[in-house]
Amino acid sequence: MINLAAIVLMLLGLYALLTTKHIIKMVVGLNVFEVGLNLFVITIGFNKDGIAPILTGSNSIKDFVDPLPQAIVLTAIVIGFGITAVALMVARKIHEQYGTYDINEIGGK
Amino acid sequence: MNLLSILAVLIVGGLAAYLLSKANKLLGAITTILTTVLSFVMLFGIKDQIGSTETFLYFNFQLTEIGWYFAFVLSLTYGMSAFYNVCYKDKFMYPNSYAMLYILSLGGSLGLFFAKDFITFFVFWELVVWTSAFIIPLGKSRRASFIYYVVSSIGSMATLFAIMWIYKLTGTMMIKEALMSVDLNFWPSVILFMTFILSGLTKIGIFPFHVWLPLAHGSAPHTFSPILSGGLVKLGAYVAYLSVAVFPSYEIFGEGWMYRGIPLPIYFLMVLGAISIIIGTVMAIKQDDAKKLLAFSSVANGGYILIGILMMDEITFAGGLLHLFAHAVASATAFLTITAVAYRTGTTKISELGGMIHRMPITYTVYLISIISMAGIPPMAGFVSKWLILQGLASKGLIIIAFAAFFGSIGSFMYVFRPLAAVFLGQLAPKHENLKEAPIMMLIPMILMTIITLTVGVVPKLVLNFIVDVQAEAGIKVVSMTGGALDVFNGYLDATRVFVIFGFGFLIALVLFLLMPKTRSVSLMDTYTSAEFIYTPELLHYAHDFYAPFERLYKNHPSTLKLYERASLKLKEIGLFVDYAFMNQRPATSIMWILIIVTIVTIGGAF
Amino acid sequence: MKYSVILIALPLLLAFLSMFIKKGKENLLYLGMLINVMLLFVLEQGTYLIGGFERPFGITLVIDQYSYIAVLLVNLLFFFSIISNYKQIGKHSTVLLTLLAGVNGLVMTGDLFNLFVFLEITTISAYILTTSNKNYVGTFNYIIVSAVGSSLYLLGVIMLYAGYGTLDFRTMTEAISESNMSVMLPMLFIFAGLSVEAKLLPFNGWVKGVFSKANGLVGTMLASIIATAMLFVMGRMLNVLITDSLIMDLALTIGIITLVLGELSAYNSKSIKDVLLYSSIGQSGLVTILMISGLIFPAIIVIINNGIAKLIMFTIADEATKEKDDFKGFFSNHQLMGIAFTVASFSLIGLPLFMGFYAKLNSLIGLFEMNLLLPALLLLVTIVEGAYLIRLNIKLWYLGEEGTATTEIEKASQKPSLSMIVATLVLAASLIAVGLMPEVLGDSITDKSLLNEKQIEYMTDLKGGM
Amino acid sequence: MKKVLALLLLATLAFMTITLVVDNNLLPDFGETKVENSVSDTYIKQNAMGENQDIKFGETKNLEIGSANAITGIVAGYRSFDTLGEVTVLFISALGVSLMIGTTDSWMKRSQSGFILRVGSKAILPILMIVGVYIITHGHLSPGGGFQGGAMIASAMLLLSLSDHEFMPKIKAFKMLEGLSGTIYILIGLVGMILMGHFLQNIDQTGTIGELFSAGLIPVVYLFIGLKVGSELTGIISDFMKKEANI
Repeated sequence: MINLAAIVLMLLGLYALLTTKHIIKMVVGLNVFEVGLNLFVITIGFNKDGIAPILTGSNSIKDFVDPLPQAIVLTAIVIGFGITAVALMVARKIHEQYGTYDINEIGGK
Repeated sequence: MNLLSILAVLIVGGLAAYLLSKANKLLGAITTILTTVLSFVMLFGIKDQIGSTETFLYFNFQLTEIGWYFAFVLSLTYGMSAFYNVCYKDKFMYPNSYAMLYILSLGGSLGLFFAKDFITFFVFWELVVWTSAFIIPLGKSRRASFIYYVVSSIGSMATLFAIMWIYKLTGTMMIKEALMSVDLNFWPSVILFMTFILSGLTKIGIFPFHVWLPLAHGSAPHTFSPILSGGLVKLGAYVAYLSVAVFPSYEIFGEGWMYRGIPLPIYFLMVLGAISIIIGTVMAIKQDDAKKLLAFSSVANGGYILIGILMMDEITFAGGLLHLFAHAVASATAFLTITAVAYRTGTTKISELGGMIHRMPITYTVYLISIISMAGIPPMAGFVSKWLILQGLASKGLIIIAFAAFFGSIGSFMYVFRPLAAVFLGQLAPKHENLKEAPIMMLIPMILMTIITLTVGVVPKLVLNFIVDVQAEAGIKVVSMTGGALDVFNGYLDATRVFVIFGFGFLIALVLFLLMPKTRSVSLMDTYTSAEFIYTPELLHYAHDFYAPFERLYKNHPSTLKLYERASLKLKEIGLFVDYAFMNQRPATSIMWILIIVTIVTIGGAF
Repeated sequence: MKYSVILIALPLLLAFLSMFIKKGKENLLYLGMLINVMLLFVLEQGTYLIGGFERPFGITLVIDQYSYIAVLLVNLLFFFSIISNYKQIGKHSTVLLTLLAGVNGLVMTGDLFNLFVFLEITTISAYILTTSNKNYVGTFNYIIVSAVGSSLYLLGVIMLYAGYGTLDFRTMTEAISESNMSVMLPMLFIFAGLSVEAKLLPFNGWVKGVFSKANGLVGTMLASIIATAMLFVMGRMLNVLITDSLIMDLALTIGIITLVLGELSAYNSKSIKDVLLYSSIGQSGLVTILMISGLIFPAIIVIINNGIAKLIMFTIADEATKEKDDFKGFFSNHQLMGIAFTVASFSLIGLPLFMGFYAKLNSLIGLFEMNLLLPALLLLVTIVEGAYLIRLNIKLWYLGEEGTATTEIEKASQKPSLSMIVATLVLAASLIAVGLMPEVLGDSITDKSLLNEKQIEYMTDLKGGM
Repeated sequence: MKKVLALLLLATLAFMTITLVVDNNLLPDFGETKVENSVSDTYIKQNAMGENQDIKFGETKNLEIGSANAITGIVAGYRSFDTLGEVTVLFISALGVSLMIGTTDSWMKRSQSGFILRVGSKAILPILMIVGVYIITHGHLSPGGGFQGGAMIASAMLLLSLSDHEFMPKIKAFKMLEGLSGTIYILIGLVGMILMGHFLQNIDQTGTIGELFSAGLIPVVYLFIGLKVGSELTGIISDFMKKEANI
């Protein structure tokens, strides 16, 4: 059920992107979208009776959960961070240039 | 001395002209004369090598009768007009590229006539198109060259479509085999025929595509207009020949709807030719700029040539090809004379000129003879060809087309007379008092061309022999000539006898003219009417809107140029819509479009 | 074959090293670029295993006949773009190095997720390059839209992984062809994600904001180098991975819409850069159509032709509109650049004797096999394309108002750099050379003469090659 | 009006994707993914090179990757090319942010931080640093690794700069550290290529699974990644604190 929740989360992020006028809110919407995506990626590897894929004295490798989606999510999160950092800096430069965060006023100029 | 050597001379000559004229302009102009005249002479050298094939890189060439005939006509007009480059050398922004493009466009057209396969044909065709597209803006208007390029690219893209379609059907690119072995049922082959001939129509300037002709000829550099109307327009006739003679159009369309022996698609094209004759004549009468007037006359004569070639019987076909030669020479000469006048006076507007006969008598006589040939009056070559075309049309009983042809001939008297009366006759304006005759370099080609028109008019056999070879090659019944006289279905035409009678009549007129008392010529400008002082005397000059009453008949006529402009505006609006709908700088719009596409596809996928 | 990974690792190494030196970062850029070009001579086809693990487990860099051309083209275009616009590098030399690594990775990688990572590297370097034209709103729009696009791509890849358990390109294609599971949804996301960066119509809202004020360097990087890499990636996807019929029809319709609307809006725009940006949108639409209908060989020639022509035209366009926006008669005193620009625009239209003509003929042969409508559409669009490019050329060459013939030429205002003239002329010469003798492209591509055989089906080993 | 349309569009999209995700035969239902039919089965059993041995904690020696944490095995072993790419992504975004902010040393004026923050941060800081370093070094044994540890170190730096405002301007070395660790990471890869034949290939002796010095080069790689991520994040934070040079 969580993968459906992940899809809904993604669409919420897109809803924010579609309707908001404030550019910082757009970046937030983008982040919500990416969190939803990462959640979906995690649920792909989930197995009901699996355990975390870390070998310790007490467990054995037979009942591991699929580690690959988790490795992919690691990279996706860091990339999402990189994009958000650049987007926020550009938003700040827009604010300095136009003095407002509202996309309609910016578009007008 | 073979096919490749001529093309090599032209291509190398073009590049050499570019470099030489960078050094000094006169040298560049002289190279243009040398290369074009050399190519004209070399043509006669290879007359006996008909059928020989050559290949270079992936182009392969073959010398055919029709190719030789067209090359002969074109290199003649190019050679004669090249003489003008010497006098016009420092009147251009880029003299060096003008010389190069001038020669390359001739190279392109010759390569086109000798092409054996479609790729070579299309490569040289485009070479001609973009070289001339870059010469025209050297003249007055940039827009003319843009419209010229668009209309001719409509034609060339349609022909490329037909070529590739044929390649898909027959698998070979060789013109002869490909066109022969096309087997489609009726309607697809009509589409193929129409798209293939389209580039010819755009080049000749037939009705829907005649829009660029007045603009391009009117505003092209003065020395290039004779080439445009004399030479480059004839390329279209070659394509028309290919699509009618080589492509077995009469057999393929044979079983479809026929009208007096002419299949439907070909008859439709002849109607288009007729319409363009009427439009060309009627619009030419109305023009005030001499070059635009002559441009419209090329539209009209293009119609004659197309009708002639499409008929494919021994009389009209020969008339069409002969008219091709006669019109090329006559209209080139007329343009050359107007250029000579423009060289001296700087303007080609008819209403601003007058009385050139007093200062430029030779130019006047040359112009007189060229318009006699253009109008189709007996002693000149134009008469023979128009007479043949009209004979053929009448014998086949095509009433509508024949009516248009007659209308065109009568109309041509009116529009050729307008520059004659307004530019050459009448009073000399004070500012043209100390005008001199055109320089020697301009007089040579003018006189040569008039001699050619006269001799062909008197002895049409000279050119008809070439046409006979072409007809034999195309498999049409050959026009029969008994001792210099052409036999036509109701009698024969002996051009030399006609010339003798006209010459005798001319002599009598000359004697009468000399004996009669002289008239007193009054200077036009000191007009005086009932103590009212005229501030703008030139308005009363009769050259000013010469045919006003006739023009009022069709004052607000529909113009196809408006049609093209409206279409281009429609396209621009679509472009604007794209700019507005997709390209505003809000992320929301692009994401909205992505989501709409994804939703539509998911809905489609679910069912 | 070892050298293929150096093409990526070396620029990254130099990028990291450039943090140490304050001034003279450009020398590292020139060094990296030169080494990459020299490596091209040693490049040969094969699969390079990263980390030594076999195909489905480790990441592989694959150079088959398809990506061999792509790597050659991308590195050479980068080299020429830097040479001709070296004045505008400024502080961007490190970003350009990572862009070089990212673009090489995009073209060579054989792993779907690795493609996502390199896509991100390329796009983020592109974001930072575009900030140089101070149009931050355009950059912001570009960031948001292509971030959403690449996330959609990742969503598609993950769905395919969930179904088939592998991330490697070739094992995935084999698994898809064997099984008959419904793969419509993931392929839809993959196509949507990639077409944002490949500038297909409904997805490319960001293009105008980024290009219309881009300077020479940024313009050529985006329109020529990244566009070429993305079109090669798109070609690989459309041809090998996307096999669902619904998505293929979708791709065909989007390709046609992009081609037609792109060219029409180019016809409508006034400034040089708008014309160029819409024309590159049109060209990517054309490539999509050719790729979807299986005509890989003409599509490659179109990509090469578009890459070279855009590089020449963007550099010269930036030079032309540097001082005053009215570029009328600019070539009257820069004739060499004028010749290069005209050759590039003729090759773009597809006039004979240029590479564009060779591409157009082959695509027409291929399209005619399918039906009569596509070639007719292609030729109609060529008329519109010819119209606006010739109008642009005439405006650039000829001075003078509408009614008057001009004879004098005004004095040259600024002196373009010698390397720009040399670079553009060399590229223009390459366009002509290929047009005259198509075998110049190297026998690996055209082992058939120009036209006698039907378009060669060389991509058979691609189906297995990746 | 726009909101309603957007809502409608997204509702249909949600309904469509959910029906497609739930009842299509491609995606296994939630919770039933079998590891066997996917590549990660070999990642867990670490038999990509062929020899298949059952892995027991503390005994098996010289595995392919030899890291107890399978995810670190993938991130820094099997698919370490992705991680290299990802580190470059972070590197470029840090660089981009500093390029955009320009070379200015005028910092935003901020009010004096509160008493609790100043004292509290002194207490929390050492714990944060120790845990961060621990997570970086034990990446191949316990959950976490270079990225997570680096983030913790960066948050420690942020806490420090929040408490006293003169701290951040004093740091100059981050750019150097960033460049250094990136270069070493690639050098490891190149050394792997020269020694072992393939770029980023791990050495053979990967020690016994579960010990600190096991899994060959992976802890070394993760160490430098941790330093790099820490310095980059701090660099980004310090850039955001700077005032725009009014050029």
